[in-house]
Amino acid sequence: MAAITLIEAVTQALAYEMTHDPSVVVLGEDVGVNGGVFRATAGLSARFGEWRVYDTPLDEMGIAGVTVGLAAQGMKPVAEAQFEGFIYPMMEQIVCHAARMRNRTRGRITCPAVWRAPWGGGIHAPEHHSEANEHLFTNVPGLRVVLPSSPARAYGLLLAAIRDPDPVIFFEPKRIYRQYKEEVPDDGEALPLDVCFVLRDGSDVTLVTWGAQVKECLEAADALAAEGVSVEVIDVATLTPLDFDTIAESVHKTGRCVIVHEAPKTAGFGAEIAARLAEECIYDLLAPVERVTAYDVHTPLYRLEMKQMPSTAQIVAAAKRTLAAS
Amino acid sequence: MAAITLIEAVTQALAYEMTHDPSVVVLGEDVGVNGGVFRATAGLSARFGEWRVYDTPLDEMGIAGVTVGLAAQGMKPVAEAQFEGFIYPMMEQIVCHAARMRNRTRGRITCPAVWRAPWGGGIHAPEHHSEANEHLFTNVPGLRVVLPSSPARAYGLLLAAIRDPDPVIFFEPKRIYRQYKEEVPDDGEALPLDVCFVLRDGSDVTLVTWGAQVKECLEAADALAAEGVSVEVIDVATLTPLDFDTIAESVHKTGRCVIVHEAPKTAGFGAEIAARLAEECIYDLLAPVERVTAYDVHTPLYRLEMKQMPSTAQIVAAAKRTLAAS
Amino acid sequence: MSIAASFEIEYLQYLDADGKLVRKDLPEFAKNLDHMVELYKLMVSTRVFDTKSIALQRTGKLGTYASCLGHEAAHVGVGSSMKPEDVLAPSYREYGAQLYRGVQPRDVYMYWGGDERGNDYQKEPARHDFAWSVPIATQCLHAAGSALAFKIRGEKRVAVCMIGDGGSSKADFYGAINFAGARDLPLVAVIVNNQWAISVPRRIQSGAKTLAQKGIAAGLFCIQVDGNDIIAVRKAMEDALERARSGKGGSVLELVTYRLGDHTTADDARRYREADEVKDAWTREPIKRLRAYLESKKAWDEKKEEAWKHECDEWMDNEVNSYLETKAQPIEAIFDYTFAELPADLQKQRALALSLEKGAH
Amino acid sequence: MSIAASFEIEYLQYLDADGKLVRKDLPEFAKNLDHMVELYKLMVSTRVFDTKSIALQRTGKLGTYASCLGHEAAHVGVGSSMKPEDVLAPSYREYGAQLYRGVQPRDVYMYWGGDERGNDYQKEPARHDFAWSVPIATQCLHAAGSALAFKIRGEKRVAVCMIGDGGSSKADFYGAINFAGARDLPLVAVIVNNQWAISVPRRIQSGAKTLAQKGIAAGLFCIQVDGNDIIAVRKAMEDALERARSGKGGSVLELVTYRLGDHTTADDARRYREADEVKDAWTREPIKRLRAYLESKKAWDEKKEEAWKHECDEWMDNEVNSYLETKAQPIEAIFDYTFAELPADLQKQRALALSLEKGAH
Ligand SMILES: Cc1ncc(C[n+]2csc(CCOP(=O)(O)OP(=O)(O)O)c2C)c(N)n1
Ligand SMILES: Cc1ncc(C[n+]2csc(CCOP(=O)(O)OP(=O)(O)O)c2C)c(N)n1
Ligand SMILES: [Mg+2]
Ligand SMILES: [Mg+2]
Repeated sequence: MAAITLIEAVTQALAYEMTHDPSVVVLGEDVGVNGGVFRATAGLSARFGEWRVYDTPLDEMGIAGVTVGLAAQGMKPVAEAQFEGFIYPMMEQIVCHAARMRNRTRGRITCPAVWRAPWGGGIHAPEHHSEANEHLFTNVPGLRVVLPSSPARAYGLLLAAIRDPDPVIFFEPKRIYRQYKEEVPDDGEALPLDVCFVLRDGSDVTLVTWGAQVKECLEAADALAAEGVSVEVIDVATLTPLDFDTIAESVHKTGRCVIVHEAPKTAGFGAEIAARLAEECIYDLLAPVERVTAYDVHTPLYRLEMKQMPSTAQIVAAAKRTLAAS
Repeated sequence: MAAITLIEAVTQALAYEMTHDPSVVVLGEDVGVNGGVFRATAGLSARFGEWRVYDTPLDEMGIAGVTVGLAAQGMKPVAEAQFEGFIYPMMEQIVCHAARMRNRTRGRITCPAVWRAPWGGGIHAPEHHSEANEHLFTNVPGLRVVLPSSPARAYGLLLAAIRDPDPVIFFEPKRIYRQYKEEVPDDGEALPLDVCFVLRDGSDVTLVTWGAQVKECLEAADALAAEGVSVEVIDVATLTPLDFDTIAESVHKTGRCVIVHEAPKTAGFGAEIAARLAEECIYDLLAPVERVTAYDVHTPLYRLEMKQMPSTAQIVAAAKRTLAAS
Repeated sequence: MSIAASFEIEYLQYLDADGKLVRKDLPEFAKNLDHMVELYKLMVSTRVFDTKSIALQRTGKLGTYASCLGHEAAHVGVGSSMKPEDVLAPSYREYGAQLYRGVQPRDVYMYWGGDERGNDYQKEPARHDFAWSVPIATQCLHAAGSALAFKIRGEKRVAVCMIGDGGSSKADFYGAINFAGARDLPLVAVIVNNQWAISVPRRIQSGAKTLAQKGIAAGLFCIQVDGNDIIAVRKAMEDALERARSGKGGSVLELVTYRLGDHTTADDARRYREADEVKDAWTREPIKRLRAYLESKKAWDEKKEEAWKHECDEWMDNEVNSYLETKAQPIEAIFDYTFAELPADLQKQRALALSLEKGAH
Repeated sequence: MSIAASFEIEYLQYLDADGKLVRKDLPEFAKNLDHMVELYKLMVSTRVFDTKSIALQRTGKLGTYASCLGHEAAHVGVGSSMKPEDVLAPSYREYGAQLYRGVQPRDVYMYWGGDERGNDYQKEPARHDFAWSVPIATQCLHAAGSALAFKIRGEKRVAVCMIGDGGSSKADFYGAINFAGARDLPLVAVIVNNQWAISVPRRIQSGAKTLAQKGIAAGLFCIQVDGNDIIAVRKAMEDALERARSGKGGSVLELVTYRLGDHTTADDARRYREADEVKDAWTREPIKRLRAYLESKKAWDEKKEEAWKHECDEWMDNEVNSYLETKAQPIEAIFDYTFAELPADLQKQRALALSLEKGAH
């Protein structure tokens, strides 16, 4: 078993599920012969043919609606938005149909579809190719929003997303697509969509994050450990429906929480977590809840892009502020 | 000067600004001869002609993009989405272009446009006609999100929105379109877009809300006053960019905060306000921050719709919980 | 001059406004007078149903309702041409098509009466059809997706979407026909051109001479049909379905008709259109002409008309009663269809809602 | 059979692949050989520019870059036909059109070099043109909106949008032509059909025989043009602009050309297309044929070619240097164009960013 990258884990999960479930189809722009602009569907067209790995016309609204139609007919479509920045024309179908089909019809018609999209910044890409816009979908009932942060979690969570009887938005942090490899057995084992993953146990402060920032948070935890601070790191992974219990338990223990995300601060999903802490855990809090995020500005073009991305140093500093608080 | 309703105040503001600024144009479905499905543009077509009160083809994506084009050419377009539930196809243009035109071109091209939409539930309307989806736009840099809650504020804030050199989303709480009348002088006086409005002073607990729920919050304040509780009521009005200072000052005084909104709870804009409190005012808080909101479900069709709407009783109960807290 | 491509849009009509045949080549189905009577009866019952619905709304027993007055030939023509295994993706007023496929009037009442159970059609083939689609044109893509599913699975089924003249301006309509054209998906897109999109007239909705020609943009077969002539509608549909079923690709049909009523009960069309135009349109309405035709063939008469209308009245009264007797759903219903399995957070909210509900009673 | 509408799509070509005239009715502008030389020179400089850009990218001095190799006639043809007061809404590779209107190569480098100032075109008329538009087809609506502004203000100006074969599948393209058709807005929508949308070939992008015919859906004038023949492109554009300017409505032009390079420098076209196809396309490329034509008219020769290429090299080196010498914007720049006036909250964030910046240095 060779070690694989996060993007290869995506491919492996797609191939596994397509092999075992003939109703799984992949569709999107350039997913066919080209294997996707990031190679997420590389080799699938040759294995499963041009109808199950379907190159669509260039029309995101169309892709989204056709995906709903496929799902309503009992297929399990996995649609790709080429970049998260091109997902907006898909929103009407996702919000008004995918997320409400079951509810609208009292369960008569459902929408077991997945929308995948490379997500987030940090690869020196052109405009609209580096957004972190997961918040858009987190206020939509009936939808799951999932963001893996390692090859193993990409594999297990994508399998779960495809098998889930309801629609799932699956954002893939492109900055860490090829960051490192790990062994991911191709055993078809899904991971749960209703838990946060505690990546590191600690007792002094809790770092809560998702996606590519898991990297910076783990680095920050190491740096803090070197100074004798014990840091718990939680990868939320499935943003909605949120497993708040795991976060609450951790903060109950540490009394301090720093939330880290790539999206702009205002009304980013970090706000929801901080709000829950203010509602449900206020007596556990020994310090203000900190959010380390992008500023409330547009992702700059790449020359200044990293100035907008939360850094390990900022996370360390925020954690220390919580420790310095009364 | 006759007293007017909120919707009449919208019409009055549009007419005022169209009279005084020839670059203001109104566009949307049925805004012309029909005067809009809610009569917001009643009479404007007859006064200003079919080119300045422009009936568009039925295509929200088109309306949004044409609006950006108009604005880029120095017009001041006020586009209507017939209902907030039909705004999704507008998002790509609003997020990817309107909100970033100035930034993208370093100020060379700007987008002084307004998108109006009737917003929220409570009028027994069909599916997709009763959503509260303001959160969608609150994580978008470069955009203002405004929600008036009285005839006078509708007039003054809409004037400000049209005159603002940047794009504004202007949601109109349709439940209170015709709830009551007040005298609104047609004097062209705009209200500021960077402040929350303190509608009622109080010292025991702060209610923070926007849109139609202002009504329930004021009722709750009355009910609580009868029991000797002094309630401060804040109408946020402009959600983003947020005037957090007004809220912080109030909570500094009261130590207790209940946030009330019609949108589903998770990742609604209430989360941002609670998060800011947890970050910046934690030492002022004498009780957990409460959110009284819709549940995380789809707006039910109208037979059950009001079961999902925060009620005065729920607000009172939440305020009392904060008072009972240590 | 070198010509890269050329196109013709046919206009199809069999019965003129007076119910006279204008062509000799009557299609097979139309030679069967029993069947024509069956179609006529459904057109009449659709109108009786519609009248009843408006009355219900006016008396406060129904929410906003979208009438189908004047569309009976277009709607019944589409519904009756489809095979059970085909799939219909309607917008919101095509009751004539849906009743043919097993949607019950009580479902329609439930839906416009603010109860999601109206979308839970109980009878086949409607049970596998899409529910009403309020966001204009979005249903066209559901049909295209269904057509793709049929193609992938090698099923000989066709997906049909119905859309208005206004709706054919919206992006998704174009997306659907473009998807279908690019890979010959079995899609039939039916534009019901009733001349108005709420208050916006056909004239400023599109600069195209016919709406049928929109299909040229996607390389589909296109035809314009007298939408008040059920023979023409049915014939154009049968041909389009057959082409799609046999792998020859999709079609765009424009059914030219007229919205004789207000847009919905929330609308007042007198604000924006001339009474004369409506009066004139009544001379071309679909039921009168089919009746004239059937009477000329001795297949129908006043007595049958009376009897059938009476039967329809009873049918609709029964449906109305069933609707009015249906109790509202319990509060749990607003939670229980959000996900297949209720997530933990929602379980808590559901419990809270239940407790508030108990407190309130 | 009654015909409701019929259409013909003309194919326009003057110069064949060998640079021979295939029509006698040479347009006025083409009789002016000095002007034809001017166009030729811009086509060549565009290619020199393009080669330089790719080299910059390959040596790590530029981010992802979208080449225009093979599109020179289409792009220069469009740019040169427009009046200064017209407005161009390009997508992302139409440098030939933009250079004609005053965009500088250094702007292009800045943009693909990750600096927003590349969009801040300094020279008229480019200064009032739209910036590059990455979200496919969205710019078509900006052009339609501009056209509406011109119409409202009674200005005799035309808005031109450029879009790819793939992009013409996207909803906004249809929305733009539909808006234009409904009210005769002065819009010219130019589809640059280079046969590929990244890896998706024209064949499965659309079932339409020509992409020009998409305009029929909106009632616009449509024409298919040899996009490698600058005379044809320029002529079709002049006619379309004149129709639009004089209130006769919009047009859709399909310029048939070929993307000779990869989609962008991030793409490897060998994965999905045959070398033979590309080889074959080279025989029809636009520069060779115009040169052959000009040489046959004694308006151009090898010496002039050498001299001009040398001049272009110097020009581009100068532009490259200007680009490479430009320092990155200060951190404040990521805040200062978000709003006309910085809101209080953002002022705080800006101060924080500045302090972090200082701490880092
Ligand atoms: C996306 C969207 N925008 C706006 C509306 C509001 N609306 C409902 S029906 C309608 C007009 C539809 O006209 P047409 O497509 O001609 O169909 P008809 O009602 O005439 O059958 C509009 C604008 C909507 N339901 N969905
Ligand atoms: C809305 C959107 N979807 C996807 C992309 C990614 N993308 C960039 S270029 C391209 C293909 C465009 O093909 P075409 O329109 O033919 O133009 P060409 O690149 O050939 O000039 C795609 C899919 C995008 N930029 N925007
Ligand atoms: Mg209509
Ligand atoms: Mg192309």
